[in-house]
Amino acid sequence: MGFIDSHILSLMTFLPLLGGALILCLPKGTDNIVKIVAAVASFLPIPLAARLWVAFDRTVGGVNVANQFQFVEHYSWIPSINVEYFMGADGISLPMLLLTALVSFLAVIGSWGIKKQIKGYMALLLLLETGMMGVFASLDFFLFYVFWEVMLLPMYFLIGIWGGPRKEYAAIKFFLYTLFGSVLMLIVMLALYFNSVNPETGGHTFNMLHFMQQSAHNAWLKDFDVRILLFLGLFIGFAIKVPLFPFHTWLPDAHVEAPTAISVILAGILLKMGTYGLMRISFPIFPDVTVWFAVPMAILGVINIVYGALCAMAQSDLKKMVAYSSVSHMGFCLLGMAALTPAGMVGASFQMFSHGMITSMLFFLVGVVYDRAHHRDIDGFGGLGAVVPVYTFFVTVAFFASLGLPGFSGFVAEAMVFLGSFPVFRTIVIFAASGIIIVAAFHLWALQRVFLGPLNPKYAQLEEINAREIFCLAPLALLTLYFGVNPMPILNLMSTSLIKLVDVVKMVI
Amino acid sequence: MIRYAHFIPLLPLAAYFINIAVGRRLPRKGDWVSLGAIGIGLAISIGIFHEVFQAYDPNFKYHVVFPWLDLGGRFVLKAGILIDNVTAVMLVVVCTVSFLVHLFSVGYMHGDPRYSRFFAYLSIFSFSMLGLVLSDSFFFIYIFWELVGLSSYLLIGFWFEKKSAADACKKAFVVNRVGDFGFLLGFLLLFATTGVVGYDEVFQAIREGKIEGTLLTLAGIGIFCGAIGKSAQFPLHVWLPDAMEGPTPVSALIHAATMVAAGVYLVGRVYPIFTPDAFLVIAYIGLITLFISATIALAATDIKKVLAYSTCSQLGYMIMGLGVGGYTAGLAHLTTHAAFKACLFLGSGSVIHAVHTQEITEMGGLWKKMKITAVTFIVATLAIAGVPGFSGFYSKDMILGAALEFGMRNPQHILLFAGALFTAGLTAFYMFRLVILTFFGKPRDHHKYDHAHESPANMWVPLVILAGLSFSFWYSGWFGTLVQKPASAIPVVSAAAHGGVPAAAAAHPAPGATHGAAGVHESAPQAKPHEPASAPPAGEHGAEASHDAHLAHTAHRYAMFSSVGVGTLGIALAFVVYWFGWIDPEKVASSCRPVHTFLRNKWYFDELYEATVIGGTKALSRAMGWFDNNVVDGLVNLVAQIGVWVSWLIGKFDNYVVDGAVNGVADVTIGSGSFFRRFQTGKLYHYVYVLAGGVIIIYLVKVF
Amino acid sequence: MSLEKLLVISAALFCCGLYAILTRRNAVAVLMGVELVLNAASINFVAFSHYVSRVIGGQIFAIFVIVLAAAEAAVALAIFLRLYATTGTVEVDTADHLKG
Amino acid sequence: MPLGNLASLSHFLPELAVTATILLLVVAHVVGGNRQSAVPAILSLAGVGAALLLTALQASVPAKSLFEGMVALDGFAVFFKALTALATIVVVFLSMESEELAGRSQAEYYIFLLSVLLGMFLLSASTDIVMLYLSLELVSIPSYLLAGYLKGGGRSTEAATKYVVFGATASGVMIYGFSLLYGMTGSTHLGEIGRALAQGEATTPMFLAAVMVAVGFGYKIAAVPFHMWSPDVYEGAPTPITAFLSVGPKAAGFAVLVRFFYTVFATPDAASGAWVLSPGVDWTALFAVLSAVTMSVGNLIAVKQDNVKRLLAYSSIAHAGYMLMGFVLLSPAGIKAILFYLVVYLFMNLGAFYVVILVANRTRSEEIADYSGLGSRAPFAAVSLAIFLFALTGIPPFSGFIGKVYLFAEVINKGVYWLAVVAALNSVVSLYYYARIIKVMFLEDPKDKSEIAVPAFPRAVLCLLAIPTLVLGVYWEPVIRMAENSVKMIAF
Repeated sequence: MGFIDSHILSLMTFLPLLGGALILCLPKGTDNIVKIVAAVASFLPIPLAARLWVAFDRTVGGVNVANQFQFVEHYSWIPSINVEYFMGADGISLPMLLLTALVSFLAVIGSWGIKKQIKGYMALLLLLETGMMGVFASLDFFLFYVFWEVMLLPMYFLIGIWGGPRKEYAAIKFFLYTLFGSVLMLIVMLALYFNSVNPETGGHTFNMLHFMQQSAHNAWLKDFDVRILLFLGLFIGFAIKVPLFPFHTWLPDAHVEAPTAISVILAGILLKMGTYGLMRISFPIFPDVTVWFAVPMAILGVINIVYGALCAMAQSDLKKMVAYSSVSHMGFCLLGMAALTPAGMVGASFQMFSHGMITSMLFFLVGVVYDRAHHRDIDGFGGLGAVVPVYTFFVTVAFFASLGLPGFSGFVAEAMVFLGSFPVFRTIVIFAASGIIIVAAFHLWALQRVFLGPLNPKYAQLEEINAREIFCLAPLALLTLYFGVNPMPILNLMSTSLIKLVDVVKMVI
Repeated sequence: MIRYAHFIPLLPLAAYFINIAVGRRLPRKGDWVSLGAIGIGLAISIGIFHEVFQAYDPNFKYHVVFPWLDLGGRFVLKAGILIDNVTAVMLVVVCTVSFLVHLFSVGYMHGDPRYSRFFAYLSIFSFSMLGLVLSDSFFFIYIFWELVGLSSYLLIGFWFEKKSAADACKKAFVVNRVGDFGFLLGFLLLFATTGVVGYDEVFQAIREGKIEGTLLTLAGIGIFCGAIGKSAQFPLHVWLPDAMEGPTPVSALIHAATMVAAGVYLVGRVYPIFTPDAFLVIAYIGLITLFISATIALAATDIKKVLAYSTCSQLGYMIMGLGVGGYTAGLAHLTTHAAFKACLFLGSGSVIHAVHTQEITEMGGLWKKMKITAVTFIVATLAIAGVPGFSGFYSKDMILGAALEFGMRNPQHILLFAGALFTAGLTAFYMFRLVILTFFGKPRDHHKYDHAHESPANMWVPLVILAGLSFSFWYSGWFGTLVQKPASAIPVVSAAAHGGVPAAAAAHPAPGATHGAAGVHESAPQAKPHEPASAPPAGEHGAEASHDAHLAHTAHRYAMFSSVGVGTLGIALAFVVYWFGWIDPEKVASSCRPVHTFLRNKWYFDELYEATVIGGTKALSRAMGWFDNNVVDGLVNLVAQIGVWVSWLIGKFDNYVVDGAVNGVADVTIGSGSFFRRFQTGKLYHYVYVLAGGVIIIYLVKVF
Repeated sequence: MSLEKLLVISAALFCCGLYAILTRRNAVAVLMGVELVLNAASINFVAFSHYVSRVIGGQIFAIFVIVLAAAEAAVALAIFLRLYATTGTVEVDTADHLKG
Repeated sequence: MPLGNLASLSHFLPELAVTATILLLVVAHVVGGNRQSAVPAILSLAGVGAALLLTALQASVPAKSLFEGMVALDGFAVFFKALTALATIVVVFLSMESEELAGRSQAEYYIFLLSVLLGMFLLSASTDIVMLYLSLELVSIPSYLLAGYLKGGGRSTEAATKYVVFGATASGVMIYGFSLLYGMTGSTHLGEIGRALAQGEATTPMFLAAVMVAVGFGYKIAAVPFHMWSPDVYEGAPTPITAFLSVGPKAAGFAVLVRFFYTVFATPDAASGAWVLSPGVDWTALFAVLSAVTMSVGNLIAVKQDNVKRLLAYSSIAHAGYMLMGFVLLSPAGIKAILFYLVVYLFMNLGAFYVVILVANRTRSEEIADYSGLGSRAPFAAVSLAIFLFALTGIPPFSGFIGKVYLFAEVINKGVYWLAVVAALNSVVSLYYYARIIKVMFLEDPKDKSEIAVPAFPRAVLCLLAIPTLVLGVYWEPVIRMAENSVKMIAF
């Protein structure tokens, strides 16, 4: 175990890449081998994730203290500018790593049916997984940024080549939006680099943890107005990923056009990177600005919740509805974070995790019906419940999980967000709470139009969900249910770090 | 026995999973699993009740707590089981009704393609309902609250092929969510101020004055909103009648006996947190509901709809009872009502099973065909009509008494009593109308009549049992002793002072509120000593304790007589109209056509909501959708527009019509691109011009 | 002859050259304009080397300029011939196929 | 103390090697006439390779001034010699593949090519305006011919015409500027001019001179507003030459720009290792604005292009704009960034052009539309082109990103945030048109499905260009160190 334990994060990150490279080397016409290699390469991180789960010490916080990070790998990369290969996990990143491992694997299985250029598809998918893992694992800002950007390319091609009718538009829109965000991030990163020093060596550094030592900042960086600007620069970069109103307009297009498995990854993991970035980078580096900016963040969060739900209700395309529901759900994360209370922060993180699973289910399910009916028009179905009971069962589970029914993880997360944030901003949260009505309304409305009521004869012979698809859905459903009934296993994982984060931020006032 | 309380909900849960997973493959499609689960539950709860009864202690309490969610001590949520007398009674009620309904369904749902699914749903319902009853904190009651909503959704929509059923289940869930919204806010408000979620801790915190005044009133009303939703009180009562689309046993179980009573139970559970103003709101909501729905029931012709509205109305009674301080009365009515209303529904179910219609206009004379059903039905009707000797009389009379007492203390609220009394008459009238039209007179549809037949034993046995439970002697005596009003948690200082605040919550004249406060608090024991110090009005009452007892006594006596009188009146009228036919209902109807149609259309509530709330939301969402596609997505787009405009100013820029955000930016980019490339004419001397121009410009910029 | 006069002359030459380049359409004429500009520069060099620095560098520079001007002219004329061969004219503004 | 002429020769070996090769080629030309053969190409490869080696040997030699202070031998010069030699080698490979050039006299072509190389060697090293002018013309005049080298190509000739006239004008203006400088300082040697200017305070003629000189250099590096020639020339010229012009002379132009302005209009500040402006002539602000304008104009116009060559022409203008950012900062780090960027730029830009050549050989077209479905028609070429384009955009993990990072970093370090933001936004814009090509290649279905075979040799060359583009994006320490050491330049 020695080697594995000491390089577990790197292995999780680069094994998929290896698989991708291997796939590219395979000769033409070996599609099945390609699939198997992809499946293996994306499965390998899961046992490693399990290993993380077991070995992770839940009692230490991490956040801004280097020696509290676990599974650390710390090497010099580019000494001349002190870029380091610095990976490590704490309670903020670990759940995300687990989620990434799981969802990516399911995504690979979910793309089994891809016909067109499966080779390139799988290779890109695995590259994408590498990027995502890297983002969650890296503690060096430069490294983080590289992984952050590396994700863009495969995503662009995966949407652009294997996507729906308006794929090109959606792909470039996604690409431009995100790049716009990241160049701002780049500038902020460099500004931080030149205006803070590594306490030990006294040289400039890209090490996030050093950025978090306020003492390491120079006079210019201590100026509050400057800090606000830098914070906003980062915030926009992350807000685009979340996506936060009004930067969310890439999301409906990207989600709708992307192939099923990619929408799953988009909604299941990529969106989390925005909020993760805020937790990992913005908050600890600019605690004072975070406090200053808390109320606007909460308001944005609420706008997301209500506005996203209303938009979802207006959609006639099932996938678009689900996409907007993600907008709504991510609002909870922001609201919870902005509250800066233990319950809120942990709730937000837990919401990231559970939404990752729930929304993945939803997109899988949409994909299932799309594969069979070749359209997603909510009003184009009707009474499917009688034809495909099992499928209906899964959809019902997913929908109720998504509308925050107790017993599913989504409820626990949202409840924690409410409990955590209401004491802080009451009026704002009242609006947020009104979201639960709208969310319920559009979910059930869709459910009714698609599955209930008289059967639409066109789909009398609709084919029932098959074993592979169930294989993708069952684990998610079970986990959602399990963590809904007993959230502690996950919460234990994150609470120490997130509470520490809250304290770190709160300390400045 | 009480140690095994947690099995009561858990067994049905297990049954649910079993039936969902493998129900179809089990012998008898697994109905026995659910039946067994709830049966054992019933046994345990009877055992518990027995223990409680042995103890015979008004303050009996059994409370076990175990941690559920703990963030390093910074944020803790505990789960727990709380059993006191009310809980024990509720357990028995729920389990009994639930068990009987299971039994009934075996016959009623026989041969349904989703038979085992149905029992699974029944089990999940039982689980959530029992969990709701047992839970010890606002948080967990909210959880089960939602789950009950879910199971009701599933059961109403059980025959989802029917569009009406599909609509109904959605409506039920969403309308309930509206109520839950209030519940959530109230609960959040309490949590935000007190920082705890357990009932007792919250009460304690309120005693310590952590939250008081308007805030507390609002919190109370918020919590009560939950009850409004679940218990189908005005203005959220609209879902209940539609919920009758579900199978009849479901209506009996959920929408008559148990779930709808959850609201009442909730109010009773958190009774100590309500401020006088909150109580006023509760009372009047109850009054409005019981009156409106009774009037609607007058004109309804669908047997289940009539029962549904009568349910609303009875729930109104309970709520009002609680609102006017008749804690015991309200819960008593909840208990008795569970029995006889379940009996009525199952009876109607048996009738429908026999004649395959729900329109009473197509029935009649069924007496001869199905005696057992008829008898049990009539017994239950007598109970609901409040005929002495029957359970309904016992409980309803208590409510009226409480109302009258309240009214006598605060004359300007006498309306509460009057309305309730009048409605008691209405109740008697429409219930007997129902009985007569269904079972007596000549059959109006011979074809259906001929096919009618008595239901099998496993259907009429429950009827008999429930009918048996509709006699008052089961309840009188112990109930009043065991179920006693808990002490209000509100420090009376704040309460009275608050009572004095003008224009308090219920929008009633201030003195009214004051007296209301006094009236309610008069019987709160621990309040007395403070009162003289606190507020004069309260003080007066406090001084005349003996007078109070006397007052209460007289109030109840009057209430009893009047209610019996009114009840008889109603019954008599029903006979006059429908039995002897001395008055032709048609004539009456046509003579006051507008009223009739108004009632037939249920006061146009659905239309109203459709027009306002639902339509509004849909419109809003559509607006938002549009806004998102055009405005937000076009925000950058807007920037683009400006960019286009500016660049047009600069260099005769072709005016683009930009669409889409990034396209917008792109258009400006491309546009400015094609603007700049204008210079790239291909003409050499132009190039040199640019060169020279560049030099000169730079130079001039420098010089000046 | 003073430095100022020479500078004025060279400036005038420079402007004439530039004017020719800007206005003339005939490639050869344009080329002559260029030559004028170069000669203006040469005059400067010689003048400066005479009046300002006593070093000879400036005059050598002038010679280099002349030489290179010649070379440039040769190449340019060759290209103009090609232009003439392909388009049948040496009007520079007819050669505007490459643009945008 | 500068070495005498004979003593200098021993430090002049690379140039001599190139010269020798040129002469050999002349002989070959005389012997072989217009016969088609690979001999001239191989010969010039050998010559340039030798020159490259000899340059490499000079890396360790302490800096000295040669030929009575005409030419400098310092890290800066060596770096650029190596760079330009490398570029030339690649371009020779390009030329060997290009079918445009087939049928023209090979030897002649390579003679011109290598003369340009010789010119670039001298240009990046010259420390005297006479030498500077001479080498500048040595770079320019053969490139006029090369631009017009296509047989019977009207476009090619037109390109040459525009190039020669514009170039001649620009150099004329520059010379006039030189003459003014000479008049003000009485010396032709950069170092002395610099010292003289540093003492005396600013005068308007002095600034005028600066601007006029800037014209000459600006034209070489194709900076707005002196860029007008480049799109047309790039489009008209044979593709290998376009590639060459977009890298080699541009690099040399930057070399001379830096050396000239940093020695003449600024003086090294021993304390900080940076430079300080000479009084009065605040050319940094001027060039900062030029840089912003250049990158913006280049990118914006590139968005509109449908011809890949022309698109790349504009993109190379934009990249000149990026590199100018490093030029205005007067700090070693800034120059370091430029040098590093030039290295990565060499690989990615030449790589892009190489694919263009390969495609054009088969499709006879440079229209973006004709690249549709290239992803399936010639996967290897398409993927490598994608790599080059993403690198040009500046997206990790490709080398272009690192280059940009260094430029941005120094700009931000010096606190010129507005420039950083402009550049950042520009790289977003640039993504738009680079991605357009990629979109056409991968996202659109081909018009004709026929395979475009890429033979082994081009594959190898492509790899040689693509691998550095990838590797330098992940590990660039050695190169950056090299650039760091090459910053110091002497001006006797």
